[in-house]
Amino acid sequence: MTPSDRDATGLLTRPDPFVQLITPTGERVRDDVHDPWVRDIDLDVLARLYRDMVVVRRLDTEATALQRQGELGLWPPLAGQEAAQIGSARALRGDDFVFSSYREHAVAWVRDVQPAELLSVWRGTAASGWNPYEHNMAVPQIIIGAQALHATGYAMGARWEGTDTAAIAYFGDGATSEGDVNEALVFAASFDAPVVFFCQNNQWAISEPVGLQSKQPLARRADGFGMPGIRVDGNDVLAVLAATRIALDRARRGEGPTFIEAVTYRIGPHTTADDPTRYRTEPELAEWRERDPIARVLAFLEASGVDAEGLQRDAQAEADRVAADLRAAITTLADPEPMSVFDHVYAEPNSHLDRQRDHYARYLAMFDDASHEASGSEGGAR
Amino acid sequence: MTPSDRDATGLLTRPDPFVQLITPTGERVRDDVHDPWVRDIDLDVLARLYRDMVVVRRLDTEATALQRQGELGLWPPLAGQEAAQIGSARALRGDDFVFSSYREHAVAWVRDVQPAELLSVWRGTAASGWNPYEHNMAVPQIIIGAQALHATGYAMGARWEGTDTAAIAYFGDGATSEGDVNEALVFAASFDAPVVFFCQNNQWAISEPVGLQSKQPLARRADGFGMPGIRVDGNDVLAVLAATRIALDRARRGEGPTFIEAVTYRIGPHTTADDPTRYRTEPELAEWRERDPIARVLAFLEASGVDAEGLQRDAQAEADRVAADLRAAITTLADPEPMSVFDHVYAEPNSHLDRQRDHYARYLAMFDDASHEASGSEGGAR
Amino acid sequence: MTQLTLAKALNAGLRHALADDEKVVLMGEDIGTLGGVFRVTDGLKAEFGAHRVVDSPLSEAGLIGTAVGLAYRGFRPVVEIQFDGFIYPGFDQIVAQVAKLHYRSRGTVKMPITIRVPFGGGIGAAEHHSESPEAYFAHTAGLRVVACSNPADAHLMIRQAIASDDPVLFFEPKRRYHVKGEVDLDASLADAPPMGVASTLTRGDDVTLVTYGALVQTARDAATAAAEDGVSIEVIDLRSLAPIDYAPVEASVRRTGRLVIAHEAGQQGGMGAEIAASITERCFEFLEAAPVRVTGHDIPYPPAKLERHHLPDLDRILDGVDRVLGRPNSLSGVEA
Amino acid sequence: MTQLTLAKALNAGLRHALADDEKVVLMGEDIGTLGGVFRVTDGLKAEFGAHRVVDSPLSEAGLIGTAVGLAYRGFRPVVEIQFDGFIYPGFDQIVAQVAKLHYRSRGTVKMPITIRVPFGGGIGAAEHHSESPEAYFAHTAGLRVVACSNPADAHLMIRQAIASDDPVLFFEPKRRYHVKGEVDLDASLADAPPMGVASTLTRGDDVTLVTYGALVQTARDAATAAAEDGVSIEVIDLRSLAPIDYAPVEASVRRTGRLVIAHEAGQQGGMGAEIAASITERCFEFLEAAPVRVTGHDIPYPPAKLERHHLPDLDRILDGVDRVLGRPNSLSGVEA
Ligand SMILES: Cc1ncc(C[n+]2csc(CCOP(=O)(O)OP(=O)(O)O)c2C)c(N)n1
Ligand SMILES: Cc1ncc(C[n+]2csc(CCOP(=O)(O)OP(=O)(O)O)c2C)c(N)n1
Ligand SMILES: [Mg+2]
Ligand SMILES: [Mg+2]
Repeated sequence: MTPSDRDATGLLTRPDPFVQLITPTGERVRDDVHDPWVRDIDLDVLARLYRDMVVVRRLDTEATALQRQGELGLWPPLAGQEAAQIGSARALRGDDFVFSSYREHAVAWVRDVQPAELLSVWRGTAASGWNPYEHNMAVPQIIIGAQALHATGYAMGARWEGTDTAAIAYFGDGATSEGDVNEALVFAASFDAPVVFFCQNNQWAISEPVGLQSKQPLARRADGFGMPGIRVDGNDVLAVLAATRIALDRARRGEGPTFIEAVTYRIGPHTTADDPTRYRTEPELAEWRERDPIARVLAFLEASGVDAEGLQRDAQAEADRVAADLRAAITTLADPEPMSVFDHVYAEPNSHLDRQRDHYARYLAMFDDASHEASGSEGGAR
Repeated sequence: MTPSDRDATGLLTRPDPFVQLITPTGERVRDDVHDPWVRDIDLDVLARLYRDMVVVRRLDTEATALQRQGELGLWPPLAGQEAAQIGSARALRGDDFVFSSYREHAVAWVRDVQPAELLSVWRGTAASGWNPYEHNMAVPQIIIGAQALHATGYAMGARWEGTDTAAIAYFGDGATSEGDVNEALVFAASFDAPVVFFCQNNQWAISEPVGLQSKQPLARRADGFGMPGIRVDGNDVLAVLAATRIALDRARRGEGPTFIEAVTYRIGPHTTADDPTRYRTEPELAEWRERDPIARVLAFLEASGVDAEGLQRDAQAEADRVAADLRAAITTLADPEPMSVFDHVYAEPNSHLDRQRDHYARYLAMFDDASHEASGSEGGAR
Repeated sequence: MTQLTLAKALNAGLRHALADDEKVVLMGEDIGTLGGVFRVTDGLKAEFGAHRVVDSPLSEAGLIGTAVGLAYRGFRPVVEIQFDGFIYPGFDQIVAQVAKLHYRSRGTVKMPITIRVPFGGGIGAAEHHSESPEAYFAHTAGLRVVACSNPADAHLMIRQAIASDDPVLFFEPKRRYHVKGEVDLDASLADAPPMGVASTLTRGDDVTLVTYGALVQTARDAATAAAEDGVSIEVIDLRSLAPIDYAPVEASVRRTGRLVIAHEAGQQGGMGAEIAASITERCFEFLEAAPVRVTGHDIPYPPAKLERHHLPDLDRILDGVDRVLGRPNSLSGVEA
Repeated sequence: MTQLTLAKALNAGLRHALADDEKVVLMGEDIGTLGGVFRVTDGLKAEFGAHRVVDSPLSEAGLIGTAVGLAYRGFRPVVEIQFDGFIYPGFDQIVAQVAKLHYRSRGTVKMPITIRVPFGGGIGAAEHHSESPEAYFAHTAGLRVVACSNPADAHLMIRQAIASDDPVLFFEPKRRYHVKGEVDLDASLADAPPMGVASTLTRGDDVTLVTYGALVQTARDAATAAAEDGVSIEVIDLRSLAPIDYAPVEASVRRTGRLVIAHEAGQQGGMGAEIAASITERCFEFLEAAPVRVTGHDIPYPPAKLERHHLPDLDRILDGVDRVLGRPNSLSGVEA
């Protein structure tokens, strides 16, 4: 890689070669290595992947709208990363376990998490939206990179138990700079852990371009840690599916971890609190919009003879239904009980906390319900 | 690298190719890439490098003896790593800055640290042996890997100041698993910091073989972080000198960091508290003894017509003198003043600590000097 | 004098420090081009350049560790930790390196590093964005720990922290970033009260109320409310948490005989424990009642909709005041 | 009953846990082949295999973070931190993950992780090998913190810690590893006192002396010495630091009216602060004097030749006893 592959901010302008099976304009690229891994993906299945992506994009838009309307405290949009998330999540088996960051809404969707459960955390009504064991998906992680180690440990355990279950860790380009992610690569390689490191390189870590984190394509990080690295077009759902299947297959066969860099783009702000116009340009955005993950699948399906209009209409209808259900569910979500603030700190009785809980209950009991409801946050419980 | 390159413990049995200019039996290997970097190293200079190594080995033996005799609390021997340390340290300029771990006694020797200063810390009389700015060498680091970040930050500063000063970080094979070392590679690459990461792969991290930390030769770690990695015979002082000069030259020219893996071996225990027979075999040791860094230089010098016997005699005499001086200096080192326990916690007055110091002075004043001297550690100050 | 928000007062203080000493460098995630997620460093990269206001890779250990190296080289790094809950990956570098290196080098290597930490809750944020980790650092020998509570202090104290040859953990009350106050941008540090000095905000005879950071405003409000009730509260803003300036607290407690300490952090081993223990040691015979701690619960920071049931507020502080005065309160009749 | 050293008692406890529950795995640096630098895990890898007693790569965050993942999978990891001073690189994973995940998952994910930490000084060690970081963890909601002081307790408490569904920081007094005592290897956990319970070691009427870990023996010695002097000391071994079992301390202080707390960690924000503040809250009207803290100084751990001027010892504890009794002492005549 020569310096001229990068623009002034260090952003990769001419990406390294990567796996791509459907081009941005919807042409199918033949690839002898990866095609066999998606032979079962016929037009029907691809149409379902398309629908997944349309739905999660709609879910994302609805969540952003809910935040703007004051129904959520914050929302980190996934727009642009639908293919990376749907493609990888659809490669998983039900018994595989997912460790995600805060942006993997589409992965949660694939894992059958209810959208309202997903949003409850961002509304601030619950510490977590679901029971990880019901979806085989951990509670999302905000501490950048920490979950990479959790996935590795989980995978070590699955292997020691003699199962062929795998774990997958989702994290961003920025996360590759944290010690935890690098240590996870060390442990995973050392113990041949059946784990897939799925890095969504969406080009930005809040305002920082990926070039600030690394001057190499991130997939190259893998080799030095003793595992294969795959660089895949993260906006190509079929290519992502193939790459993730390859990695999972390695994992199940006891060959250890794989690192996947899915090259994609965050189309929206980092979160609803962010203003991306402060750090990136309209042309850059326009360029990436042309690589839209959804449009290309529709184009390919259409070129393959599928009734694109009908598909689009159906998908949109499903998406709108999901969005409407979500809005209804989230806006009626009850606030948590005050005393639940003490629940689940410990799994076993704890003399100190039990006493503190008792004291706070006595404190609350001093106020009658009417005045209690009236107060604001600064005003307190009264 | 195939799995068969490793033995059951994961230890590398057939090392990757690496830079070697003098073979274990003392033959000079021609190498068009590296020879130009050591053209100035004539027989005289090489003889001086030989003397360096003999002296530091003697110093090391003396320190071990002093520890066995109760004069030091602990000692981490460098035996076997003389070439890696002397070769790299002799490549440095006086204004370059060294950040080492706890085993770089030979580097300290090259930086003109007095052996007794070096040992004072292991005797427990001082928190550090020297003023870093007098030797351009930081206080040694026990927290594994932490100094890699310090070297990187120092180098960033040197670059921002427009100088061509470089920094060098010494650490072990085990340290490559710590987040700090990996983060140092990230920062160094990102800021083109003029820093050399000098990893002495001595095959062991206490009882853990390097294969537990990495299944790849460590030098390969570099590429994924965007810097060159050099694998060098760490028992070949000439090759180490050449590799380090190359790295320093890159640093000075603003081309950023380099990672060097010096493949060597810890011949002694991890520290004087360690019993290596619990985890490694005699044949392994014997194999590495044959790659001795000192013997090969002498063999080469002898083959080149140098009076080897005389050289050996002179070197040994110097070494014995250094050892005797060291013993005299260290065994007469006074214990620190009790109240000095409070010195240098802060650079500026601190009301809390000043009060605590005052209280402790009053406490000590309760005891008369005679009884004070008599007490042991459990008995207290009385 | 200018009216500035606390965030802008910090910005002005940082600008001052950058202009005064070319060895001052700012480092952090998103502090350059973006100006920080709270805009505290807004405009400074444009003004001083990318080598003075440095966007760093995403790693807190990396940030603090390279700051140590820069300090070795003679720089005075000012590191921003984006949110309180993200300081822990840098904990080792802070506790084992930044705090100890002056001692470990026998005073030859200075660590004039300032670590800025927006801290505390009350903004309805997501997990890990509302923590109060100050007690960890106050328990760490070799560090100084301060917390500002208003624009004027913020402006002076950040400059003092940067000028200090000791490492300083500088806590900023994030929910007060937008509170405005008078700031004298031309104030000289020589005339300013040292950052280690506590500040008595209201005079009172009945109860001494000690706090810091965001709760200082709440404490003032509590004092106002209590005054209407005939209770006279002396509010002290500690400003420095390590070391603590006990003189004004002692003097006050000798008069009032009653001490209430408030903070957002949990109670077990929080700053309140240290203050209660120290004041009991120093003023035992003046105390009319045991010092009362009004703190966050000993729980992980709860979801946003529950935070008002975690954070001490005006009512909980007043309940603590009632407790220390032996007036009817939430624990009346409960055996201690 | 068998005579065992504290280290061997731990070893036997770990063996018990490994044999009882196949989900128990031991992880750490050098714990397998070498048996740990203190030999606490000696022989266990040979007995249970490399998947139950795991030599890990050199990374504390890696160790704790993978333990979290193993706990997610239903394992009960027991992580050894080689020395106290090396726990900080794992601090984030402990404080932000291990401590919070049960809460963050609304009770669905258990974190039955035991983190073993040889702690404290007095062995003439190098830097970072003699620290007492327990207060950091006692201030962290979601963790339990215990410290054993003798072989019998060590044996039972490590088994109880591993059996606990909550994460436990398990502190081992490294300078007492070689002290011998009676251990009942067949003791059932059902009959044993819970690890959260404090233990009163000597009865006394004049002063209550509270401590934990290595200083328990020193406190006993102090009580013996004081008895010769006519002072009767009640020594309490806290055993659990979070939560603290205050009942016996309270009961004792109600009788003695005087409390001394001793620990090796620094004073500012140490366990002594919490204990002094809590006992003052609970027993204010029974206190005859302010609780006295006898602690290490607030300094980085000093070089070996100075550690006896840092660590509380018998004489310093007795000076604290004199102080709380108002007898002539080092601070006599000094204004508080
Ligand atoms: C340890 C830690 N440090 C800082 C942050 C603040 N932060 C939240 S998201 C983010 C950027 C993450 O970038 P990336 O890993 O690329 O993921 P993306 O948001 O692009 O999906 C930062 C710095 C954090 N959450 N955790
Ligand atoms: C953070 C940290 N964890 C653990 C230790 C304990 N320890 C001291 S040396 C060592 C092994 C280091 O191995 P390596 O990096 O290969 O260096 P070497 O001793 O071989 O020179 C360990 C685990 C430490 N000093 N610091
Ligand atoms: Mg990103
Ligand atoms: Mg090694």
